Amino acid sequence: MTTTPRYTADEMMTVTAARFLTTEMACFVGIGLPSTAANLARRTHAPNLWMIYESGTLGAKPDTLPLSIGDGILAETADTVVSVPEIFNYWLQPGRIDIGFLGAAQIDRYANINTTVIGDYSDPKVRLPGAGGAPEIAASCREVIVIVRQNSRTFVESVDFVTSVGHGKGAGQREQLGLTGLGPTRVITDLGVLEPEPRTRELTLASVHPGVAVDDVRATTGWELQVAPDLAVTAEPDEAELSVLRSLTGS
Amino acid sequence: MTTTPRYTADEMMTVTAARFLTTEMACFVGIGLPSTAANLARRTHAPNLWMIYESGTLGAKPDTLPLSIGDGILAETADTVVSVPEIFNYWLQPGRIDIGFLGAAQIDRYANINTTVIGDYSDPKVRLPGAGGAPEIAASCREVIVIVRQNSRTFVESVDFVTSVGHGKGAGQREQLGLTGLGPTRVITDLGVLEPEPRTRELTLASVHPGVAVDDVRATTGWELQVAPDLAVTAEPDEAELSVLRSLTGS
Amino acid sequence: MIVPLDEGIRELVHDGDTVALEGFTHLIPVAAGHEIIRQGLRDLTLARMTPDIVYDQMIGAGCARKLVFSWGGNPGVGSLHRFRDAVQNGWPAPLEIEEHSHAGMANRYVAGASGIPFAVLRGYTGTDLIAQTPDITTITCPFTGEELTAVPALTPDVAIVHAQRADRAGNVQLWGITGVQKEAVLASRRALVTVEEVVDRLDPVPGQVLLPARVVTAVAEAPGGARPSYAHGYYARDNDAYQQWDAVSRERETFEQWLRTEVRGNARPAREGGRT
Amino acid sequence: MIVPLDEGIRELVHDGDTVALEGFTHLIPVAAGHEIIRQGLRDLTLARMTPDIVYDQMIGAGCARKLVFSWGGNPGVGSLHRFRDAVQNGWPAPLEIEEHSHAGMANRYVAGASGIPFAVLRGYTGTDLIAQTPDITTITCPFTGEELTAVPALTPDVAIVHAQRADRAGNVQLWGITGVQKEAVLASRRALVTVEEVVDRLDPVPGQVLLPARVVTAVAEAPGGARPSYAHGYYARDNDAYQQWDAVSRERETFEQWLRTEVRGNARPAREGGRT
Repeated sequence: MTTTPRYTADEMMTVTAARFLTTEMACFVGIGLPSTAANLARRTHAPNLWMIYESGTLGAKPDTLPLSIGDGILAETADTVVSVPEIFNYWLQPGRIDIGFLGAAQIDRYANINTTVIGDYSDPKVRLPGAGGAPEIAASCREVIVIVRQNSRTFVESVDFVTSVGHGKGAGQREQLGLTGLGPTRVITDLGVLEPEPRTRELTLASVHPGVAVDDVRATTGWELQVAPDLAVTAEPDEAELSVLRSLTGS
Repeated sequence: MTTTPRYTADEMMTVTAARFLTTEMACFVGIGLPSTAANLARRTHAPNLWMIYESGTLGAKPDTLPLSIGDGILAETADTVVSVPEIFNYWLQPGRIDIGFLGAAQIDRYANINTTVIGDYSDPKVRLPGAGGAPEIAASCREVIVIVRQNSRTFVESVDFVTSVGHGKGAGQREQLGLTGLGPTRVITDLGVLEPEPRTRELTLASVHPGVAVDDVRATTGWELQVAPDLAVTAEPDEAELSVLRSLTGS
Repeated sequence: MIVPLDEGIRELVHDGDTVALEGFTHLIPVAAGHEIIRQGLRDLTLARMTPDIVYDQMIGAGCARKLVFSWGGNPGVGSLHRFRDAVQNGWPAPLEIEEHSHAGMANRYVAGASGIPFAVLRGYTGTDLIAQTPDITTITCPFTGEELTAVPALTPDVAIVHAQRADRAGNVQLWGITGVQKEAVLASRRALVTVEEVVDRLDPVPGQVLLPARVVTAVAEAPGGARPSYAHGYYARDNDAYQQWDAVSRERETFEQWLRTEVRGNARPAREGGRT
Repeated sequence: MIVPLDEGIRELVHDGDTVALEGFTHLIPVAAGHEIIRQGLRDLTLARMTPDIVYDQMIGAGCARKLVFSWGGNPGVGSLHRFRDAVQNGWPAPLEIEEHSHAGMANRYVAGASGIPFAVLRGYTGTDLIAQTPDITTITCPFTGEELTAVPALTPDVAIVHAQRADRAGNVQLWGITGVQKEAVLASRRALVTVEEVVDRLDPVPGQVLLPARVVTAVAEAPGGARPSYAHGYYARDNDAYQQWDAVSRERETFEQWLRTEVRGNARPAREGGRT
C-alpha cells in the first residue's frame, strides 16, 4: 500500500520560495510560480510584503492570483499605479527593490538565465517569449531568487542565450560589469535549493527537499553539481502554508 | 483742453500682443504681460487658445488673472496637470508648442534676451531672477513673441548675459546652433512692434502705435534702429478689447 | 476627429508603416488590430513591448515584415504559436525581429516622446541581446566617466491605443494600468485611439492619463474594442479566451479557419465604431 | 515615521548638507524652512528650481553657503532682496550660486530619481549659462551624431516637501500642481514631508501623486505649513503676503525685525507639527 504524499513537488517548491520573503521587503514579482510564492508569503508570514508588478502596480494586494502581470485586481488593490517607464526608471533601476523573482527556460552553473531562444538565435529550435523585464531585474534588484523546475533540459552547462546575467563567468564578474545588485542568491526547484558558492559563485546544492536524493538532483543537472558540506533537508510545508497555497491555486 | 487718452500704452501693448494669438494655438505663457495678453486673446478672438503654464497645467482656462505661474485656478481649470519634468520633456522640447511668450530685462538687436544679471556675472550691478523656463522656450517653441516696455536700459546694443537665444549673431545662427524653433518673430513694446528683418534677422521697426513717432522709438533703442519700408501704424484697441482687458486687470 | 474605425485605419495606417499598438495587458487595441487584418495591410513593422495574441493574429495574417519588441508571449498561458511559426519557419512570411528588454523599449518611447534621439539607462549589460540587436550601445557619462547603455528613440509612424473614453473634441482619458501608452502616442507621428465610448464631458478619475486632443489624430468608438483584454471599469479580462487561443493558434489550419470566421467575415467592430 | 517637525529637521538635516525644499508655487514647505532657521543650521547648499521667499528668508538668516537654482524671484512681484543682498554684497554671508534653466534642473532631478549619473536634453545651447555653470556639457548621440546637452544628476542629502495628507504608515498624497516633488524625493538620500494632516486612510484623488512610505524618511504634521503659498483643497495662496514681503525684505533692518518676531520668537509651526 502506497501513501498519498501530503503535498506535491510544486507545492514544496512554492512554499520554500515563499519562506525566503520577509515582511516589509519590496519584491518585483513575475507571473506564474513567483507570483504564487509572493502571494503565499503575503498571506502567511509576510503580511507587509510590498509586491510590485512590472505593469506599474506598486504595493498590489490581490485577493486572487492574477493570471497576468497586468490584471485589473492589481491596479485596484495597489498603493498606486505608475507608468511602465516609471516602474523601470524610478523604482527598479536605482536599486529600490529588495528581491526580484525570476523564472528560466535554461539556467547554467553561474545562474545565467535564458528566456529568449533554444538553439541558434537566427535559426532557433524554439523561440521563447524573450527578455521582458528580466535583464534589468537581474541587474538591479538587491537580490534575485530564481524559481524553476529542475531537469536536464533546463539546468545546462551553458545557456544558449544569456537573457539575464546571473554571475556571468563566476566570481567578480558582476562587479566588473557594473551590475549593482547581488544577483541570484538562490535557485529554488522542485528538488531542492541551489546557492552560489561564496567564493566561486558556482551554483551548489544547499538543501534537498524531503525524500529527494542528491543523485536525483545530480541526474537532472547538466553540469557536475557540487554539494554544500552542510547540505540540509528543506523543512516540509506546514498545514497552514498548504491550506493558504491551495486556496490561492484552487487545487 | 487736453483729452484723456482712451487707453494706456500698456493696454495698447497688451492688445497688440493678444492679436497675434489665434485660436487653437498652443501657447506657453509666462506670468505678467504675457499672461494678460494670452488671457485677453482667449476671451476675445481666440476662445480655444491652449494655454500652458510651466507649472504643468495644460489647457488652463483661469477665470481671473493668476498672480503666479502656479496658482490653484490654473490646475482647477486645466485639461490636465502634468509634472514639471513632463511639461519640459514631453511638451516643450519636442516642439509641440506654437508660441512662447517671453519678457526681458535686456534685449539686443538680434532679440537675444537677458533675465539673469545686469553688469558682470560674478560681481553684478543687479542680480535678476535668472533663466527659469526661458532658454528652452526660446529654443523649442515654433515661434517666440517678446513683450517688453521700450526704453534704452532694456533695448541695448549688446546684452550683459545671454539667458535666452534670439537670433544669436544674426542670420543662420539658430540653424547652426541646432535650435528647432523659429525664435523671436515679434517684439511688442509700448511704442510699436519690432520684427527681425528676414535676411539679416536684425530687429526692425515694423509698426508704431498710434501717436508714437519713429524718433520716439529710435530714442529708446540702444542701437541704430532700422525701419521697415512698409512701416505700419498699429490698429487701436477696440472697445470690446479694452473692456475685457480692464475686467481682467481690474483697472 | 471622431471617425469610424475602418476609416481611421484607412487614413492613418499604410503598407510599410511602423505601427505601435500599445497596451500593457490592459486596454489592448484588439479591434483596431483586426481592422488592420481586414484591410489587408502589408509589410508593417510592428512595435510593442508585449506583443500578445493580437500581434500573433496580425503576424499569422501576414501583415508584418518586422517585429520590434521586448516580450512576446500569451500572458499567463505560454508561447505565441503564429509568432513562433513565422520566426522558426517563415510562415506565412519571414519575420525580422528586433529585440529589446522592457526597460530599453520603455526608454526608447520616452526618448521619442521627448524629441531627443536616444535614451540612457542601466540595462542589457552582459546579455547576449547586445550582440543581436544593433540598436544597443554604450555611452560614457561626461561627468563621472561611468559607462551606461544607450538606445535610440522609437518614433513609429502611427501609434494605436485603446482607452475608456474620449470627449467630442478628441481629448482621451484612460485609467487603471496605463502602461506606456502616453509615451507611445507622443513618440509617434500620428495617433489613432479607439475608445469604449465618446462622452460629452470627461469627469476626472483618479490615476487617469489624459491625452489632449492635439496629440490625437483620430478617435474611433469601438465598444469592447480591447476584448479579450480588459477595460478597467467596463469589462474584465477574458482569461478563457487567452487559454483558448493556445489551441486555435497551434496549427495553421485552425488559425486560418478562425481568421476567416472571426475577423475577415466579421466587420462588426468597425461598424460599431462608426455607429455613434 | 510621524514625528514633530522640530525633531524631523533635527534628525534629517545637518550643517553642510545639500537640501532641496521643493514646491512649484504650490505646497512650498515654508514651516520646515522656518524650523531650519530656528535651529540655526549653517553652510547648507540649498537646491530648488524656484527659490522664492522662504529661500530668501533662509539666505537672509545665514543658513546657506550655496544656492543651486533656475529661477530666483518673488513670483508675480519681483526680485528677492535678501538673495540679491547676499549675491551682490555678501550679506550676511557670501552666497555661491550654481545656475541652471528649469529644463536642466528638472532633468537633473529625473536623473537622480532614476539612479543614473546624468540626463540628456535639448537645452542651454547658445546661452551664457554654459560658461558660468561647470555642470553643463555636450554629449553626442551615438546613433545620429547629433550634439545634445548633458547635466549631472542632482542627489541632495535631503529633500523636504509639503503635501496635503499622509496616512499613519507614512504614505504621502499630494495633488494639484505636483511640480518636481516626486523626483526630488526619489533623488535624495533622505526625505522629510510636512503635511496638512495625518489621516487614517488616503482616499484616491484625481491627479494625485502618491509617495510610498518606503521612500519617505519622516512625516511631520504642519497644518498651514505651506503658507503663504497654498495647499490645493485646504487654503488659497496669500498673494498679499508675497506683495508685503517685498517691503519687509528690502532693508536688512526690517528683515531682521521680521526674523525676530515671526520666526525666531515663534515656534508655533513646530509645536503644531508635534501636536496630533
